[in-house]
Amino acid sequence: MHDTEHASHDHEESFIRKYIFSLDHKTIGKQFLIYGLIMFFVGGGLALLFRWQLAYPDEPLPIIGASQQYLDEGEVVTGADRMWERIYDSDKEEWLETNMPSGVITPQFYNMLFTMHATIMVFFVVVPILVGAFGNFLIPLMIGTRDMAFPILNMLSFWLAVLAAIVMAVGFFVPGGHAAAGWTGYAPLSADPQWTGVEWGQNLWAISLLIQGFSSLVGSINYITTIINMRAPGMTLFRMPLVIWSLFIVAILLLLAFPVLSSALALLIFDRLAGTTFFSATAEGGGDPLLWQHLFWFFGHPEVYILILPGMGIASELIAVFSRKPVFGYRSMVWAMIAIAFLGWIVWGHHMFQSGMRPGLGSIFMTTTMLIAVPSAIKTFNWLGTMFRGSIRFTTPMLHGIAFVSMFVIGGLSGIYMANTPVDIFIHDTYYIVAHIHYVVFGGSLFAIFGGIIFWFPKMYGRYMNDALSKIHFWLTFIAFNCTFFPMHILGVGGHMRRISNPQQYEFLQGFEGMNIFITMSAFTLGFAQLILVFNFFWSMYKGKVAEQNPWHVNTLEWEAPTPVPHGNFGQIPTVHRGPYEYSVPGEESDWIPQAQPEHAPATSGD
Amino acid sequence: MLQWLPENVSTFGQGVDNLFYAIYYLTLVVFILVMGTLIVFLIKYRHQEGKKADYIEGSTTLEIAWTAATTVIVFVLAMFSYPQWNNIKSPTQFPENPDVVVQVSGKQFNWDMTYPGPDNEFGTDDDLELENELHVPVNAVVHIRLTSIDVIHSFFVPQLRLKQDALPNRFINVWFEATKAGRYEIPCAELCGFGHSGMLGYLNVHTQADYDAWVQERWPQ
Amino acid sequence: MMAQNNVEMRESDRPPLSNARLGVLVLLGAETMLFSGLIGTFLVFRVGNVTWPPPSHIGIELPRVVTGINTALLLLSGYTMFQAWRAIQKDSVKQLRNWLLITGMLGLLFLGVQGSEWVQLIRNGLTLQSGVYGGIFYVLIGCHAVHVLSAVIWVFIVFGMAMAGRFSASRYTGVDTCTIYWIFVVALWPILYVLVYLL
Amino acid sequence: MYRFFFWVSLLMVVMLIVPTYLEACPACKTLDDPIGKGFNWSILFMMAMPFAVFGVIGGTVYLHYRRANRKPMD
Repeated sequence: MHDTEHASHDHEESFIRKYIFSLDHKTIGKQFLIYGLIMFFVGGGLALLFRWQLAYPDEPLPIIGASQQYLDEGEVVTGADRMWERIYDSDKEEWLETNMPSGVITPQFYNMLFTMHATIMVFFVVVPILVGAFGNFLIPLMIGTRDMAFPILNMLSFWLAVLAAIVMAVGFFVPGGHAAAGWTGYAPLSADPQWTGVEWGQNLWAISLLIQGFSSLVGSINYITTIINMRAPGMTLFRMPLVIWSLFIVAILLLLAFPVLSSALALLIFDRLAGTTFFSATAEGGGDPLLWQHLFWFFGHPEVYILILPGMGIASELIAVFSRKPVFGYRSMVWAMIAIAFLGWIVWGHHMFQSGMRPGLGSIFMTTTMLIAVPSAIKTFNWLGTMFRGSIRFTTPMLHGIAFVSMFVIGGLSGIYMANTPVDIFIHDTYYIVAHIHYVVFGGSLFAIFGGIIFWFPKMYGRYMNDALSKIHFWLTFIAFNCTFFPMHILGVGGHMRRISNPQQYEFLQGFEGMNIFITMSAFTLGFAQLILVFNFFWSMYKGKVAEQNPWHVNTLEWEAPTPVPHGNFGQIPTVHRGPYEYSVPGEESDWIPQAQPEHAPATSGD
Repeated sequence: MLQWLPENVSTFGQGVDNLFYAIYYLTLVVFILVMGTLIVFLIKYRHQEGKKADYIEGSTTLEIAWTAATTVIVFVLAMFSYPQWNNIKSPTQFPENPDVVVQVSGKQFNWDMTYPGPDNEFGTDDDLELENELHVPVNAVVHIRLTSIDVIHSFFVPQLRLKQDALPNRFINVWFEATKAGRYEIPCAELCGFGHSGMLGYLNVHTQADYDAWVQERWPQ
Repeated sequence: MMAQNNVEMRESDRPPLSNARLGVLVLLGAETMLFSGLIGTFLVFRVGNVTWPPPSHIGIELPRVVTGINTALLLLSGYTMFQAWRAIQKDSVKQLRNWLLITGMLGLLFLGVQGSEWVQLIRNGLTLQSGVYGGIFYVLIGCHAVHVLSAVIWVFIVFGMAMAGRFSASRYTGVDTCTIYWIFVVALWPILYVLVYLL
Repeated sequence: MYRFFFWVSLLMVVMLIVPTYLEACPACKTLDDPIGKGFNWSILFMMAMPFAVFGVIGGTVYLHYRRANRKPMD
């Protein structure tokens, strides 16, 4: 459309400047997306490993595990047997031998697997994709500016994240194994190597998260400054799309929450390396075992909202666009998000109901926690209201949006059980919690991520993702997801503790063997379904159907920019004349009016 | 889902279960209503040629209605929960004059049970230490001094609806009254190291006669 | 936050709060939270112990008076930094240089006094390993010292830029952001002093 | 609408106060333990901090913007 002088910069830059150390927010966003997708596979792979152990405790893994004949009689039958034979014959202490002799996952390795699964998924997948990828790609485009406020800091944010991922990856191969104290790293277990036997793994875990903290800090400074200062003319705060609102709120949460984790991690590192005793209650003049939880959850609860709020923003976007209707109660949607962020700071004690804090505090934290139901309900009903009397198109992004809403309803409702202190006594630290967090973070955030990727793919790469593959991926994921995580509620009601490697050791869990096997099978299906997405993603980048400039007929500003978006985004900075969701306005011929379109001008077709 | 709950054998367990049922039916109704509405909307308002969506920006009345309704529901739910919670966890509301006092101490990866003996004082010669075996009489108030000697463990008896973390260097008081004799498992519910899975003690609830016999055997008078 | 800002901004319009200033302000928000975490830890230990310092540390006195004087020094440096900022607004690069130099030196002096105190304390037996008392003392005060150090380095960088004539009354973002950061570091100190030394 | 939200906020405040009263037990000694007090102070302090920080930064930004927006009218 407008091929301006800004676009021509592209050709002068070397490959390294353009794709590696790029300062362009769109490239950084795409880098974050690919980084997140790679880590998604690492994290998911770890989950499949420990799911195997839960379904078939102490049996060798398929494919790489030794055969039964080999285990019983030492007779080499399969290729894996030959591998194990070689490993056992060598004098060196091989990685596989220490962690899973003959393909059987040791309890120590099991602890490390679930610890790293959660750490990677939370810090290296969901936050980088939601905040890093969508934030970077969408914020300047949607508020109508040429780039982030501090492009160099933006690049720094990405490369710090990569450094954090490398440090985290190194931890897998150090002697003693990686961190094995859960993603929450409860001290004193994590504070002293004598309790877990993990030496440098836990240190690297802490150091990596410190680096990640810097990355988030730099990123959030950038987001906040950009959103406050660099909106296009006419883009008032209440004309911002909801996804930008959610990212804005999330940036504030990240900014204020992460430093507290950093302080806790610093204390942890001092405890481990410098001989202090902040978290070791048993030492002389020692500290307090609850202190870590206090600091960690002060960060941890806002972090949970960091994981879900951008998902809510994306879902609102998708549902409005494909229902061809304004978001129902736009302002109350914004205030609900602000209320959730507000409440996020005063509820962290609900993670510590059973950890020995004063019972009176439990009552107070229960009250604040239950109040979160109010803004969550407002949001859910508003999504329904948006669909009410709409003209719903069942495109794949919309399917993901609907899946987000329905999964969020389940995740939200199951949260009430935990918020309720007496009920929490029973379900605390059981699979009920696991089910809840996965319904919110996988069923919520990840469906929003998938929907968002498919929705904005035409803007990112100028092509559509293959719709048939996307639909297969969606339905497989949706079904397998529910088959995997819904039964976990039942496990939790049965009292199945989380983080145990072998449920068969307990008499009262004997009845759950079949369910565990079913969950594992579904989890493997779920894992393999994601391969479709990744194949589709990279295939469509080069072979997808070429998309026009505004294929979904969306109002927001990012679709005003030409595709592929040039350096500098817009030819001329657009002026905003209306809110982001003016769909199906009565008296208008087309059912959408772009934000940048002046009053009473005929609608453009958009391509 | 409810039939998976383990059998309840404690006095306060019924209260917990009742709350659980209440929330269960409440959320079930909300879930069915929301999902039903969603499905109806998806079918009824699907895209049809020549039909345009209605331009509806919102409704203040509705916003107020569902905000108020949710607030009231959670408020009522919270009001019902406070007494239960205090009954189970507030040391001041524990039944006084316990029939049995035991110190339970978690360690990697066992539960140490210490009975004060006939003099009812810990740290004297007649203390009895048992590993992983807790013996209590049925229908009697039991007070537990919960602690740990290394990392955080969590004392969990599913059938009692009781869970409490055991902290090193700190004593937390816990009480229960079992209503049915039997042998119940005491798993550890908080990750405590590589032996976390399989850290398992047993709660033996005896009839009064059996318990007296057990006491007689340990501390012959 | 800004409620409704209905006045349209032109693209050329400078925002009321420049990106650099806003960025530093936001950064300081994060810094405050970092210290909040540490102060929160300190409170758990301080209020959680009936006797403070704990019985095992009786005989160790924190140097309140010297640190009090040191506090005054640091507050003075806040004043000089403010003067440097005023100077550049009046386009006086020479004064800016002088005030910056004084500020940087005061900062170094503060660090020097504190360093010597630490040496003294370690000789008296208060180390990082002496329970939570020593631990939180060194971590909290040390964290602030690291911030002072980075602020001093920043001041000297700005000083170097001033020497190179990079600032004028219309172009002084570097001085501006550095001043905000310096004031923050200075203002934080009395709080820590009262908490750690006096309470 | 605003009056309504005033009532909701009021209800929320009441909900925060009620549990404090319900657990009110002048006789209990365990609640006076110093560690519990330490945590209480720490919790109060840390609960307040994000709002204080947000308030200061947000207030600064708001004032700057309001001043800037007034100027053309003067």
